[in-house]
Amino acid sequence: MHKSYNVDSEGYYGDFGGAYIPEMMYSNINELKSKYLEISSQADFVKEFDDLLKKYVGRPTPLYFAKRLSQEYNSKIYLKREDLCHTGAHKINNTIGQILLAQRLGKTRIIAETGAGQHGVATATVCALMGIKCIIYMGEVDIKRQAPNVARMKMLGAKVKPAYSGSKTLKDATNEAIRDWINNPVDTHYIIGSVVGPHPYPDMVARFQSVIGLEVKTQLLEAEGKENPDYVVACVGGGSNAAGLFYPYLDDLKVNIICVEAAGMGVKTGKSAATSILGKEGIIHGSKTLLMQSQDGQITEPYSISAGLDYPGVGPMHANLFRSKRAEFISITDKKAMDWGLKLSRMEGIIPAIETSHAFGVLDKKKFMKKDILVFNCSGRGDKDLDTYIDYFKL
Amino acid sequence: MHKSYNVDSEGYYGDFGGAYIPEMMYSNINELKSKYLEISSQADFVKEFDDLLKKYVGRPTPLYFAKRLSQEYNSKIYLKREDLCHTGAHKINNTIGQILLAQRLGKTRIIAETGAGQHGVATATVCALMGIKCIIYMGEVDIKRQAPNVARMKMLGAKVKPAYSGSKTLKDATNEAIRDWINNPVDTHYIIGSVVGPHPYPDMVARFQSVIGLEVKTQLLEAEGKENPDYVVACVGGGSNAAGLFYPYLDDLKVNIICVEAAGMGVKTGKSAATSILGKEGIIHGSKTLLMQSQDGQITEPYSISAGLDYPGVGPMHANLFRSKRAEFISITDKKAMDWGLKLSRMEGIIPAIETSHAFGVLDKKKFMKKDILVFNCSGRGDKDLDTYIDYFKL
Amino acid sequence: MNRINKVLKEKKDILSIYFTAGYPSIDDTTEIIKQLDHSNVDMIEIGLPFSDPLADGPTIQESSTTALKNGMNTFKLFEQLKNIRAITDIPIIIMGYFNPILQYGVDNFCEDCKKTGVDGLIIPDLPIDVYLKHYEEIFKKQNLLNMFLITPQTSNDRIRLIDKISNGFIYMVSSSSITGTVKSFGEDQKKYFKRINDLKLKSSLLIGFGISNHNNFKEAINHSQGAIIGSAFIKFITQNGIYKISNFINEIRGKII
Amino acid sequence: MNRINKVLKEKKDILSIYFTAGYPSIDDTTEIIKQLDHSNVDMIEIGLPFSDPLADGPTIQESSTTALKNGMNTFKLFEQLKNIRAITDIPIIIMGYFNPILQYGVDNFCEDCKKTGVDGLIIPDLPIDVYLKHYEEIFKKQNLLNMFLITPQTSNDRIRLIDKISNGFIYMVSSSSITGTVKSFGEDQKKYFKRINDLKLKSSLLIGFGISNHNNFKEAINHSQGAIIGSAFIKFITQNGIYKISNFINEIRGKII
Ligand SMILES: Cc1ncc(COP(=O)(O)O)c(C=O)c1O
Ligand SMILES: Cc1ncc(COP(=O)(O)O)c(C=O)c1O
Repeated sequence: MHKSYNVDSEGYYGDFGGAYIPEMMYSNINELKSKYLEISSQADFVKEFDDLLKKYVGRPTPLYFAKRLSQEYNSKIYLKREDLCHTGAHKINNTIGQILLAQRLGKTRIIAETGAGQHGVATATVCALMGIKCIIYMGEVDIKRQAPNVARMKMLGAKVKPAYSGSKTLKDATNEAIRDWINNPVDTHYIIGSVVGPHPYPDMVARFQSVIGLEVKTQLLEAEGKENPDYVVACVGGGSNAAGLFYPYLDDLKVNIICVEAAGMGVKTGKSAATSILGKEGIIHGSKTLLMQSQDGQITEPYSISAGLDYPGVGPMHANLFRSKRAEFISITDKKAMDWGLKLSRMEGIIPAIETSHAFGVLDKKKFMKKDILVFNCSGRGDKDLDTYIDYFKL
Repeated sequence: MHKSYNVDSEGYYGDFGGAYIPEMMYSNINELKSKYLEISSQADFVKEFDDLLKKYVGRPTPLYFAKRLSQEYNSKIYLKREDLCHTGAHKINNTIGQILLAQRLGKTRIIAETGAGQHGVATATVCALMGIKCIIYMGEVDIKRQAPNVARMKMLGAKVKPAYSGSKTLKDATNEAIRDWINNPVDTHYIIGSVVGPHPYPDMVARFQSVIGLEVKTQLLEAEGKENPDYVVACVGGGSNAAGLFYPYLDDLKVNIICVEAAGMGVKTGKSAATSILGKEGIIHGSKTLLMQSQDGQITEPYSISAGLDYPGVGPMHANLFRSKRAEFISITDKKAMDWGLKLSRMEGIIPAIETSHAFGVLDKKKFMKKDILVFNCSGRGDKDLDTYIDYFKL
Repeated sequence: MNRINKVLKEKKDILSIYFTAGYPSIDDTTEIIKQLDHSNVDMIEIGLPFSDPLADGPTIQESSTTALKNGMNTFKLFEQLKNIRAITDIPIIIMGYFNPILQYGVDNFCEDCKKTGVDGLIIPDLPIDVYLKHYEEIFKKQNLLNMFLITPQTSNDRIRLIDKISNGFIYMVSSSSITGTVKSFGEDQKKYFKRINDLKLKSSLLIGFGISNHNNFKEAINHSQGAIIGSAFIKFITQNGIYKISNFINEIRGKII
Repeated sequence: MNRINKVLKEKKDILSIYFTAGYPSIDDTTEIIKQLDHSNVDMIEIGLPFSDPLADGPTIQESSTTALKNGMNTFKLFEQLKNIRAITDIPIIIMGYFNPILQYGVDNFCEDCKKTGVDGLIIPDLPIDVYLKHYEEIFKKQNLLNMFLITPQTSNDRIRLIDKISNGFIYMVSSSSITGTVKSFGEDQKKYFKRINDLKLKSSLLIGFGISNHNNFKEAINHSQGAIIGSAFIKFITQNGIYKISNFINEIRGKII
């Protein structure tokens, strides 16, 4: 039997993963590592998690057959509608899971980083729901370009703290969140928003997000008489929406996996976030993975028009999917992504998040067959990106 | 047997309703009247409608037990989560129905009025989905205060035309839409966004929205072992979200109905939209109903901080619910509504539309018993209102 | 015999002028009627201004808004018309939306029409069935004619019904446009006019909507017994005031002056 | 014997100073070491700047950013240290995050440490298990000591494990704060120091994080064999330049000048 593409008992995906953390984080990470599986499999946890996903988040999200898109591209295109989740993106699946965990660990204060603001909103939301204090770190640049989400976090009672260092985006917000955790090692849980960070975060987040792929299985069976599509496609920032969709298909080699990265202005322009092409093995935020870095090992400032993909690394699962060639990686420029944002709006009446828009670029880069079933993860809605779209297209 | 609170065969609810339209609209209204029931009960229509509601809109929307709110107000409070519908409000239930009808009537051009912009977005959305041309009329004041929704309509390819007359809000947008229809009587269908306008609109829209109440029945049975709550509560602009929730309970007198209107600055300030208190019987937009008017019969300019409730009339169903005392009408000021917007955000992690916020004001105005089951229609999400909230609370 | 019926019986090439009561100034109503009388128009339609005139184009909308701002209302209109029959014998029709009439009380309203010498009503948003059921009798009692509209979309069956219940003229809406201006009638409209004429109705037909100059007035009277001018007249008095009305009327009639 | 072990064996009240290589100016490294030597500090920690120093407070972060902008990198650091042992005998420790070291190659890095006379390493994000599994042998081969951190949250069991594998000192993080300043040690910290001392470890303990003046230096050496000062030192050279370092050191030591 071939090796699994899922995490091993040491917290690694092939060469990638692990927990490269300073001692100041050890007690928290160790506590999580030793308890996350046990807690999240307890009956009361499972019940509360499932219940909230159903009654609060609005799951299952539909698997929608995109008729006009399918016609134009002459294959069967399905959209997994994570944009319909409460708060507008897949991020909340994870925050629901982590807040329940945090409660069971006795934590009374929550911190998180956010790029697009979706994870920040999702975290602020579950904190409001549970009546727990919440601090969100967000890069100064992202605070500007995702203003609606900043407003939402404030409405929800969270404190939004700007990160002024580096590129002032997701990476830097993550640094600040880690520093906060180091400074508050007892009462605080850090809700990481993607399948990044030290073990057990990538696995924990992937498990909470796996509901996406598991639902697709059931829904596709109903729609097409079989559980497995030919392709699963998702954009990859840190990689959590992708991991959620891919999860049940990881070791089923007949299902082709496509990861879509942000090429920014173009992979060779120096203004890009296409980690698989531009990255090398290294350590970022406590995890061994692929990341964009100088020869020296300094982390490079990434660039993408979309705040949620503007990250110089990918999760270790994805690094391994890339190195092992289990997944195909495609990168899509700002321009192509923006065009797809408009196209999906006009063809299917769905305004996607700019992150999500990237995924559809695959349709122009690859030829599919008429009988091919493609499932795209429609990871989030574009309400947060309206200003960017409107400015860009001068609408 | 008492008289039904639903529409009669002539298009009336008690004294209210009918079709007070100029001859220029006769052929369209007559076509609709003679065909809407037949078409919307055909198997292929029902199948496509149900399918789109499920796979595109994301229905059924959850019935969520609001734990913290229930604790604070010492009764059982459920929220019907229409805010989770695709596009963010209940409005899309109706536009899905009407676009399918329009297609079957061979129409190739769609017009609509909008106040909060939710109906405009919902209309633009179904038009994009079906590839049909779309023009939305919106008051100049509303274009300003609901900017995100204007942006969304543009993204979706709709043309947004400002209405400059009168109070430059929903009423005036409706006038413009009617004029457009009069000017384009052959190829155009007018998708009215609430249970207002000439018969058959109020009944047609109520039927398309009735999915809300029908789902509640099933969901409440699952949650509480019975189909009927003690109270159903909804905000009333034109009255469509309310009609949708109340529909299956109209003639079940054990279920108490509460309609919440916008008091604006206060019912006696001259800056209000509380039609049940300030209105008299008359004709507005082709329907006999209660409306705010001068002694002369000139329609009064209403006022509410919420664009979706800023309408001088109510639908004829609601006029009858009021006159017959079947429903209790409560009016809530701007201030109370805004406070509830913040409160619901902070207590349940749900940022409601300002329209929706009004409904919760009932909790401060009326005492409920511990065993009382209340279902609030959470008609829409507050993303469109973030600027208003943020400015108001100086967040 | 009602003045309207008398005119319809006696005249061809009828010119009916619409204006909004209370516009440009609140007390212009009688003066405008005087001028119209001197200009020999055949009928007068007085618009009772309404806040939400949804079947009207922008010109009439704006005149209504101004009139309301000027303080115009139903009570005032009847006051202004109190002695109108001392001034003119031209048939007078009030055109108004139903809500203000309803609030005045339909009974009262018809009574005051009778008292002041108003001959007929055009209430675009009063549907035929409601009229027949609730108001026909009241109208008849006060010897008020009710004029119905037909449009290119109105079916022959419906037109025959309207013809049957009509006791004045039928207001033939020229096209589906309420924008206020039409350059010239097109093929579609001519077909529509022919279709209606072929029905050989008992009622007279007047064409309204979009008529603005001598040319299309001539076209209109080719297909009917007369025409109604509204927006173009209001534009004229907006620009030229109310004392040069005869110029406008002469131009429409094609009289060189 | 490794210089670090020698100092630990011979001295009490150890003062170890941290600075960021390449800050304030790229070529300040040797001069700063010279000054520290003249000021009789007991150990020197050179920070290899990193773009994302997530276990550091704002002062060190900023110095790292400046150093990187100045062009600092690993290769350059070893160049600057090439002749350092002609200048000073004080133990030198490189403190750096793991990624730059990994990219340089851990083997190469350790070899260059040995060549230049570096005595030990502090790599905050190199976990113990990875170190033991992959790198301990390499470190030992080059006679490099690896210093581990403990914090108030570190359990006694884990401290005993760290003590066992340590071959230099244990870096006792004074509190859970990396903000760079602590006024004075509180009850919690004193309890923590006592708990650690009661474990009777074989390794020496130096206290770091937040020590900034004579008072808390004195407190620190009451509970340990010495203290490490970083942020306060960097603030000092930011304000006073690198030629008055002895003033800073004297003040910390409490020498009246
Ligand atoms: C809508 C949406 N999609 C995708 C992403 C990228 O994150 P991930 O790769 O973890 O799914 C984000 C991040 O904020 C997002 O908001
Ligand atoms: C969220 C929301 N709720 C309520 C309303 C009021 O309309 P109705 O009374 O028809 O439900 C609107 C109107 O735009 C709305 O957007």
